[in-house]
Amino acid sequence: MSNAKAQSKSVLWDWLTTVDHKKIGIMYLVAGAFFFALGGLEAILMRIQLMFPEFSFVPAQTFNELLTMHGTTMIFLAAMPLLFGFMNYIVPLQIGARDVAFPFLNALGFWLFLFGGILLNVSWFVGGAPDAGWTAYVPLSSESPGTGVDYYVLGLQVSGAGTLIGGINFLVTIINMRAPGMSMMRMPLFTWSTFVASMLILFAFPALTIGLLLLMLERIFGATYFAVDFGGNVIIWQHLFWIFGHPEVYILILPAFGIFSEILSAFSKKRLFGYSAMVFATLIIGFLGFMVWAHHMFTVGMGPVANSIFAVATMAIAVPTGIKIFNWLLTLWGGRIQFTTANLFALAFIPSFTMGGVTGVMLATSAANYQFHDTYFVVAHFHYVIIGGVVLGLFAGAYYWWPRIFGYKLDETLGKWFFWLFLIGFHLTFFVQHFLGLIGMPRRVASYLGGQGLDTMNFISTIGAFLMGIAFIIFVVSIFTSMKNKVTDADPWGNGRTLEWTMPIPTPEYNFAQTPLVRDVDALWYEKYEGDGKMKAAEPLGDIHMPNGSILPFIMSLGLFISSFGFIYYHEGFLWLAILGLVINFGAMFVRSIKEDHGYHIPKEEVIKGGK
Amino acid sequence: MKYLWRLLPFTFILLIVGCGQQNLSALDPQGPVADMQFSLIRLSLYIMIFVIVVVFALYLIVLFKFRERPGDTHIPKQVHGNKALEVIWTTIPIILLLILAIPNVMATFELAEIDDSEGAITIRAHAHLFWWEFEYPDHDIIAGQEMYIPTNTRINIELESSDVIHAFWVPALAGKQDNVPGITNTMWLEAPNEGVYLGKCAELCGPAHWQMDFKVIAVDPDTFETWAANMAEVPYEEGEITEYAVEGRAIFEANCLSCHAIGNEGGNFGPNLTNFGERTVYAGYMEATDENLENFIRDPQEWKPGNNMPAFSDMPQEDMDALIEYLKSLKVLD
Amino acid sequence: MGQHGMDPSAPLTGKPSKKTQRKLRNEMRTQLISFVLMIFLTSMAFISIASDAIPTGFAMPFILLLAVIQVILQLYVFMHLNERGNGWPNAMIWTGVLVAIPTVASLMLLLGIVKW
Amino acid sequence: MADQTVNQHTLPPNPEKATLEGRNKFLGFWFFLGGETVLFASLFGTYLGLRGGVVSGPGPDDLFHLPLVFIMTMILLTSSLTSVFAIISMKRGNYKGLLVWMWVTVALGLAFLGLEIYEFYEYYHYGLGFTTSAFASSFYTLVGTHGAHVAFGIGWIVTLLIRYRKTGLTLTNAPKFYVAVLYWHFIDVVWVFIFSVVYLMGYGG
Repeated sequence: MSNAKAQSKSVLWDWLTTVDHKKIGIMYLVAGAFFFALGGLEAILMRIQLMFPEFSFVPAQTFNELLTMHGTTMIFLAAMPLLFGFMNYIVPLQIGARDVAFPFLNALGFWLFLFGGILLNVSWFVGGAPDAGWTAYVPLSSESPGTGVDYYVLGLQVSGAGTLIGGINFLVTIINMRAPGMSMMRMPLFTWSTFVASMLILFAFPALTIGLLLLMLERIFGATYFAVDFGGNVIIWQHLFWIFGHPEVYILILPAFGIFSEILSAFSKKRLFGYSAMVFATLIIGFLGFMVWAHHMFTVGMGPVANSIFAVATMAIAVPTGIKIFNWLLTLWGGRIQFTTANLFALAFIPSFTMGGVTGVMLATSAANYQFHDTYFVVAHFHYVIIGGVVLGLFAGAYYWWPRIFGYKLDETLGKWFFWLFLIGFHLTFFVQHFLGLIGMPRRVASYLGGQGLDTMNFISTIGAFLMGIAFIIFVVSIFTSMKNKVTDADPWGNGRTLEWTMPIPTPEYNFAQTPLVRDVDALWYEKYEGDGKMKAAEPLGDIHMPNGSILPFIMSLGLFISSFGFIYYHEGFLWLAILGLVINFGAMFVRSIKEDHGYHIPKEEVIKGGK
Repeated sequence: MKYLWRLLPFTFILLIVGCGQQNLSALDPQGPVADMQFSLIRLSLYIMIFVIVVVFALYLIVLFKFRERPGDTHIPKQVHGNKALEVIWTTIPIILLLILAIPNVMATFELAEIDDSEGAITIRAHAHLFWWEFEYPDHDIIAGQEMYIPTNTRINIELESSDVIHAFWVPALAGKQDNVPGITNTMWLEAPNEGVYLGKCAELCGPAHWQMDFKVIAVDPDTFETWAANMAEVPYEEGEITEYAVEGRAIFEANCLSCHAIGNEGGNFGPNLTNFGERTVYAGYMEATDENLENFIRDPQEWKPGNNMPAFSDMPQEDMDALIEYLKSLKVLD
Repeated sequence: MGQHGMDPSAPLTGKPSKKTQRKLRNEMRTQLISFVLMIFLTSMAFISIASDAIPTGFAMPFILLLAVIQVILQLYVFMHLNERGNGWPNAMIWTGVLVAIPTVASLMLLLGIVKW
Repeated sequence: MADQTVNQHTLPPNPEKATLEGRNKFLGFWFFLGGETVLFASLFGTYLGLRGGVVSGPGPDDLFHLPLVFIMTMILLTSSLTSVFAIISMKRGNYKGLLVWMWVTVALGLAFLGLEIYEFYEYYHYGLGFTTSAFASSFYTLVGTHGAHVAFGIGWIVTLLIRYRKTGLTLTNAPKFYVAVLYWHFIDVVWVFIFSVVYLMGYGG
């Protein structure tokens, strides 16, 4: 059995073949940040176009491509991968594990996401991006000329497969790999919300897979599911899309909730108020998330009984969400609140998200929804939820976990500039959009007429978008200027409550020299105040088993990437390319299957040396 | 002070009613359907403002009272939770939601009701890329872009589409329903007051989605009957219009009639133009000037990308002028 | 990660314990019985449609019920969901079913053709 | 105990779950099947929503040849049983039995697949192309996706059988065989519903 540690490799090869959850986490963060900037740029271009009535900054067709790519990029290629980055890096640390359950699949998930994201964006350079909205409603999408929507279908299919794999991986990791003493009801909230979000991924993404499969077969192979003249029905797509699409919103927001729970608790030096109620509320939100999708379809003509049922079910979600909001407030109550940048983002989340939440209940009011639906009111609502919830959560998490992940603290002064500019920009952009919608501005319009009372608020909204853009630039600058603020202390905030703050910085590749023994929720905090400040070990020091790296995940993803081009250009005679790509993919899978790989061991002596 | 708090929601409403145009805004309802929807919006808004006030108040107290003072190293008590509080903030939201859910369900059913009783008019609103066709089966007429309705009459609308999904939205009169290919959706509205109400397509349908506006024009029932009767036939016989316009009519018949009907004569691939002379906007969104009209006819793709009208870029100038003269002469109401 | 010093690719040798052997014998019997039951149920469903003896209105729910029984046999007997320690697989499969039901129902019914 | 290697192990009662890797695989695969449930539900729903959309093409009762489908069902059910025998052999430490029963399972799977291809071929010649009608598209997609699963399962099991033809039962390959068998049972579960919902209900109503 091979115990020889892989020799020194080139840095690039190391990253291409890594199966280390921490490196994969960092790659998710980097790729996600890139796509976030891209999606943000698309948003700014759209806001410039809407700055003045009948402005002609970009043509209407380009505008439709921008709005489609903005939504798709932000959801699939920015928000979710950034959350996956934190989950990958932090969750195994929080549960006291040395790695995830399936390190190989973890790498595969990442490369699938990245190749899918690249594929989607290739469309810009070869005849136009998808233009049917991120929801890609048929028949607009199924009959959209050109290859834009084909790129959408295959790009999302490839990256969606990666997400599904990631979801299963987190579920098994959390169930099977917890350290001794870490019962389910002692898991940190971020781990809990990762768990529930992964369940949602597991059950929501298959519906998208099928939706995309049908759309692909319809567009490329002439199937007739959505062709009314052939007995097809266009509502089928909307159901499939939203059966996936609504849980998707919770896949995004629940991990953000988890991040806030960690940060609010850490920076008020208090245990999370109502831990079990929080866990329960997370589960209920996850469950209800599957039962309400048709509230996106109140106006398609399902009928009053269906509309009423989905309206009431949707309203019910406000209850567990309210429980969470009040528990966070009571966590802060009686605490010693520190206003670090991380905590500022978490604190700003509470009012911002509450505003997004209440408009959600308004939208759930089906009869009134006929007025809100597909207007800027909806745009305002979901940006309040997604920026006010998910994006603030991502920034909060970034500031909080940055020293753990990258070994230095982000500058707090620049951080506060960033925070305030971003928050003000955000509210400026989206608050007025509620009213724009109510006074008659539909969403996804490439322009609007002057003299209808829409001019001023659109202008204000664009200014807000600029502020958010400037704020983000400050953040990027601070990443580079802060590099000198090195930290080596395991618990740089001094308030760490959970296991990710127990190992040295930089995190050793095996995470824990000895698997810790967990004695309470907030394991580290418990040892600080009830024990001697150090985690008890659950095992003696010994050799540590590690998985070997592999290039196969990269090759498998590359195979699907190549294959996708073959499908997109099927009618130009590129079927061979599709087959070639699949052969590469299945070939790599075959190699993986027949080559036994038992990993290697890090000898005990090296572990002791590393701990020093 | 207490009294002022209670006034807050009202001032808020006044504030937002202040913006927006009377014949466009959903916040200034002009008929019973929009009224019903606006009252639900208000009800939900009041409840939500109550929630926001409670949350914000707690939030501000927390922020000011429990900030860490410099030098304070005290470790706060690690509270686990509180059952009674959990029950309270579970129950109160449920009650609040019930207050909203019950009238909502009632309104949802009322809006879906189809009432064919005496006097109601049915209009088939058929959406196309990127224009609206309004068919009046009782009167056997078809209108394009402008939906004339009699005041104080229940209008049952059947929504259809011939290509992609569109949505029919007249914010001041009624919320939207989708025009879905292969499916007929129904809605109703009523306008107590005469006036022109702006309508928009509210579902992304292609590049010219934002230009797919239309109008609902409410007139008194007598005027409506005159309008409907005149719409059925070619409005002016030769001799009633200028010679120039007669020339234009020949050009129209040669180039346009196969797609655009006048009266019940002609094709239905484009909007019916019987009352074109009474339009105040062209192509759904342009100011009604000769120049705009000519530009549009010469290059429709430039002005409404993705629409199905062929370009008449080479039409001689005198033919164009005559055509425009003819089009502007098409009136049914005076 | 566990079995350090053990080569996972070394062959497993020896016989199972008496207890396990007895258990396996019982299992064999259960599996065969449930297989016969499945064949019987499938045939019943087949006959109820193919023979036209049973009115359609009854046959539809009847064959669906037979299908459900078969699936439960597969899951719990063939796939051992009934064994102890299979709580998570059970939870996941039933959550899957819970999501599958409204999915199928809405795709069948809520297509805008009939207004509910 | 640094690097001493044990070259034989005694047979545990559940070799597929004797290692953490095995337990991870077991659990992960069950989760995957949970997701597959929704995947097939989406296809079933689509089919049920569109099965009336036959336009001018042939419909279910013109096409379906129930006796053939009944035989296919029997074949697949039997293959489910043979794969159960394979696992029982595995737990008895009878590696040869495991391999033989798995080959029988593969053979039955191939027979099923052959009949399905024959069936599609017949329908195609009867005038039911993939693009003929919404019914046709959704029917071929649902049944075809199941067929693709069968084909993938056969490829998977054959790979395992060839790779491990000489190694004997180990802690590494026991979970692999076990999980492949779970997959095979799941394919059978789906087919039971296809048989009932698509064929029997399509024929009867």
